[in-house]
Amino acid sequence: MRNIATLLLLGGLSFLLLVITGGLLFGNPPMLIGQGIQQAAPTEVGAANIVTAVVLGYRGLDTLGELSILFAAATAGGLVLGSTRGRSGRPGGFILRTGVDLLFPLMLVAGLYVVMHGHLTPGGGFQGGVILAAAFFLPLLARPQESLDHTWLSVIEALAGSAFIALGLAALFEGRAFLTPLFDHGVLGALVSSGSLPLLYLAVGLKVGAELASLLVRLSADDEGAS
Amino acid sequence: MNWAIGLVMFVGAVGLSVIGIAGMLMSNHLFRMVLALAVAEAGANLLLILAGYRWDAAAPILLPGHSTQAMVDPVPQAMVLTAIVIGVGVQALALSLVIRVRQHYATLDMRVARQRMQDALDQAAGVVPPRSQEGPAGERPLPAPTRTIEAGGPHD
Amino acid sequence: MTDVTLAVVLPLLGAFLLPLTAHRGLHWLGMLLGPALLALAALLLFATWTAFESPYAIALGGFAPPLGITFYVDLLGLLFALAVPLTSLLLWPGGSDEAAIRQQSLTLLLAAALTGMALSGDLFNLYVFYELAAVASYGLAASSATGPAFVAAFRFLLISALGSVVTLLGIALIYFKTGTLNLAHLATLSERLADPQGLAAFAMLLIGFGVKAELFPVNAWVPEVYAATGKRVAALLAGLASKLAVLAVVRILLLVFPHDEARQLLLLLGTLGVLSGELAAWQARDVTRMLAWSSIGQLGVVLVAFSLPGKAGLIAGVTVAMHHLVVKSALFLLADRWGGAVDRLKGAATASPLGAALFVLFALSLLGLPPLPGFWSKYLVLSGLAEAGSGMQHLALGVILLGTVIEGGYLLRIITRLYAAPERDIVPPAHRFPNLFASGLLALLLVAGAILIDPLWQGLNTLAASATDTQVYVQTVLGGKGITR
Amino acid sequence: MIWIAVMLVVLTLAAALAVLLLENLLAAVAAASVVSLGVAVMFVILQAPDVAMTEAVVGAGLSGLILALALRRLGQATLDIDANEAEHDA
Repeated sequence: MRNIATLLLLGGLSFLLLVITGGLLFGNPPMLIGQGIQQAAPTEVGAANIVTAVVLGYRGLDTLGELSILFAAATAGGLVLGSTRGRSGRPGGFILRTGVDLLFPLMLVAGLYVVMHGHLTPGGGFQGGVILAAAFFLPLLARPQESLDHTWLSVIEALAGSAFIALGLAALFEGRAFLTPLFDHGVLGALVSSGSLPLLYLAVGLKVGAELASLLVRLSADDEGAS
Repeated sequence: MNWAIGLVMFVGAVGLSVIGIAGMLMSNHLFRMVLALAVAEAGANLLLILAGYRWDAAAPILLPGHSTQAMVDPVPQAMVLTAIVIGVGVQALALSLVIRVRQHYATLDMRVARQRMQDALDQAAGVVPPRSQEGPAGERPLPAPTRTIEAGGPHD
Repeated sequence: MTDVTLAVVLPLLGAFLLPLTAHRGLHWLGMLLGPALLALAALLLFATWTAFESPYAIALGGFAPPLGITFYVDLLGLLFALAVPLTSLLLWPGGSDEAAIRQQSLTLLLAAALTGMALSGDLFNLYVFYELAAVASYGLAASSATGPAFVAAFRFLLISALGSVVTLLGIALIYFKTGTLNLAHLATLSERLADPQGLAAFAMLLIGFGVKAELFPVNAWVPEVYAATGKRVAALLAGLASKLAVLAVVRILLLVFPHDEARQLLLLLGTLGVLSGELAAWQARDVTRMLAWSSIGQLGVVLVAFSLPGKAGLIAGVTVAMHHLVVKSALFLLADRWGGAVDRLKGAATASPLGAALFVLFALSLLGLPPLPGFWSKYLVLSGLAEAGSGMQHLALGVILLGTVIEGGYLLRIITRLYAAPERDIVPPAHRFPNLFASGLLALLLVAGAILIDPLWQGLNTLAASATDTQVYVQTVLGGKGITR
Repeated sequence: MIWIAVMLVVLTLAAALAVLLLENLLAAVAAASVVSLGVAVMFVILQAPDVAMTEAVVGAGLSGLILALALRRLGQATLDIDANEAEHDA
């Protein structure tokens, strides 16, 4: 009975959605703002990766909102799960520990590389931030007794987020709108180019990394005695 | 042929959204609801990307040399980047709540958890739960839990 | 330095920095930081309000409007934006331990997000701010850390997340058809959305934004969350957050979907909300859930009011929304100690005469007793419905009148218990001073509204005149006029 | 090329159904990761390399890790089907 109901719901919903979306312009979108951004972005922002120009330039406020959402989720997660106590479990074997030790600097470099090249190639603060979080979290899986210093994580969290806002406010103090990109654009495609965008992505990467690392640590912690 | 690829992906996007939404509506298992949410989000993200897809265009990255080539719309891509990261944050928070619900009510069944919540709220408010009545209007009427409820209190 | 973006950014900055004060003996700074920033934001918005001449747009990041995100500053947005820091200050959660600091962080994030929703002129930016407000409210809903709070918060999260997915699908649909996200730009393209697909997109956005606006089919979380969490949080969500969600819906309705079908849909859902909310409130037997269901009914009235076309509808809607903000926040504050069964309230008036008197005042205004602002707000809605005059509107009118009768029934039930003789000398607890003080302030505001009815009417007229004029909005944002920087 | 797309979509939809229907929760988490990976490949085909990278790193990697950690804390991270409780309606 239940399965029939499920099937009916599935069929009805897909029929509805297909009818609603049928006859849309496929593969040939209107691109009213997309077209404008593509033409203006190289001169206005100077990032070779136009998605980055949109994420940090044209829609920079969305990115700030997104960082705030991650922060809100981590804060709420802290409120729900409470402070972490400790982690139990046997330490990993020799191979696991050595492997993780070798992997750690590699992942750190890879994460920072992805963050710093976000304005040139695919990648950027979010992807790099996730890699950074994983880099700091993996050693904890190998050595459950050790713990990540929460004070440091929260300091990085707070300062990286504030740095993003401070870069936006700096433009405001110069008499321009909030989050206007600063500095010269430089040469399109060069590492040091597109003004303050790499700095913004660095702030995003650190914030995302710290936020996700603290979320992971909290989820992997043991229960401090069921309440 | 690229045009047809978009159409196939479109079917995939609608299918994923529908499977995810239906899963969230039909399942009573807390953890599976979170999983279904992830599937539904993937479908919505795919549809959003399709909204900016041009079948004759390249990725929106300027390469030195060929700068005149047509590119797909970068705006939906930026929106989906945002949506993906929001999704993972919400997912982590949802799982924290699932862990706590499990600790407090020793169940992962939404109907059982909800019944116990209602009982606890009624008790705290000092009203005897009206057993005979259905849920108030605007709510899904919930069938009585078929599973025997083990004694209350934390499980672990 | 009186840029209104600061009213969004400063609370965000405060929320990021607040956890740092948990360490190294900075408690005094932590206690001050949040209220100070909220007060600063309120001052800033108030200064903008007093210096306001004509609507203007702010191109964030300095990118010309249809391409970048814009903030649109008009009286409607400023009024709702100003309500955010003031109400958050009034309902500020005190304390300086770790959990309290987290709760304050979330309150600041909620305030920033709601202010952003009041000012934003971009569809996806609205969604991002809405989502921020939603995530902050999940945390606040779970903040009392009890079993019921966790279940209620989880259900709230699931319903809201489902709404978010549907909203994303709706945004994708709109982007398919128009290729833009700027509300002013969408307003110029609104004929493209005047078909069944467009209506479906509107319905999808309505389901998404409606979760926090306590819209009819997606409001099952309301009574549970309000009953399971602290009453200050309930006041914040029912009083403030729901209004900003309504404002987002109204902006989208006015600019992007100025079609009759969209209005009819809103009217239908609002009417169903009134009916279901008031009936469920009648059945509720404890004060908190009674207030929660009644809040669903009230928000139904708000949506019905906003579904009326033209200036009259906007004036009625703003009046009902603001009245409900004041009254429901105050009632939830008073329910902090009186949230239990109605029958337990016998003799409460002797224990807390001032609290009981305030409760009666707010209840009477909610009902719509003539000299109080509640009367005028309800009168505006009803006369607007009578004038608009089609069958649906007359039905809504009947339902709202019926709802008022039911409302009178259950509110009177509480009031008679308040003034009844205490049973067996069990006297209900008196109120905590901060709650009494805050609801006293709100009562003063209500009485001032009753006295200053004439200047308020004038102000509302100018506000509505500019808010309903889509041409002004489009010209301001896209015409290059009045854009700062 | 078109057949690759069709197979990709079929695989992803099958994995999505598996997320809902698999009794074992850890297997369901794995299926969710497969959905993410499939969607990531679709993003590559749709000329969205940035999004594809994010979906692969976040959706398939991080999200899977978070789900597995939560499952461990819920005490269900096992491939033993008997260990699952409250699954009477799947």
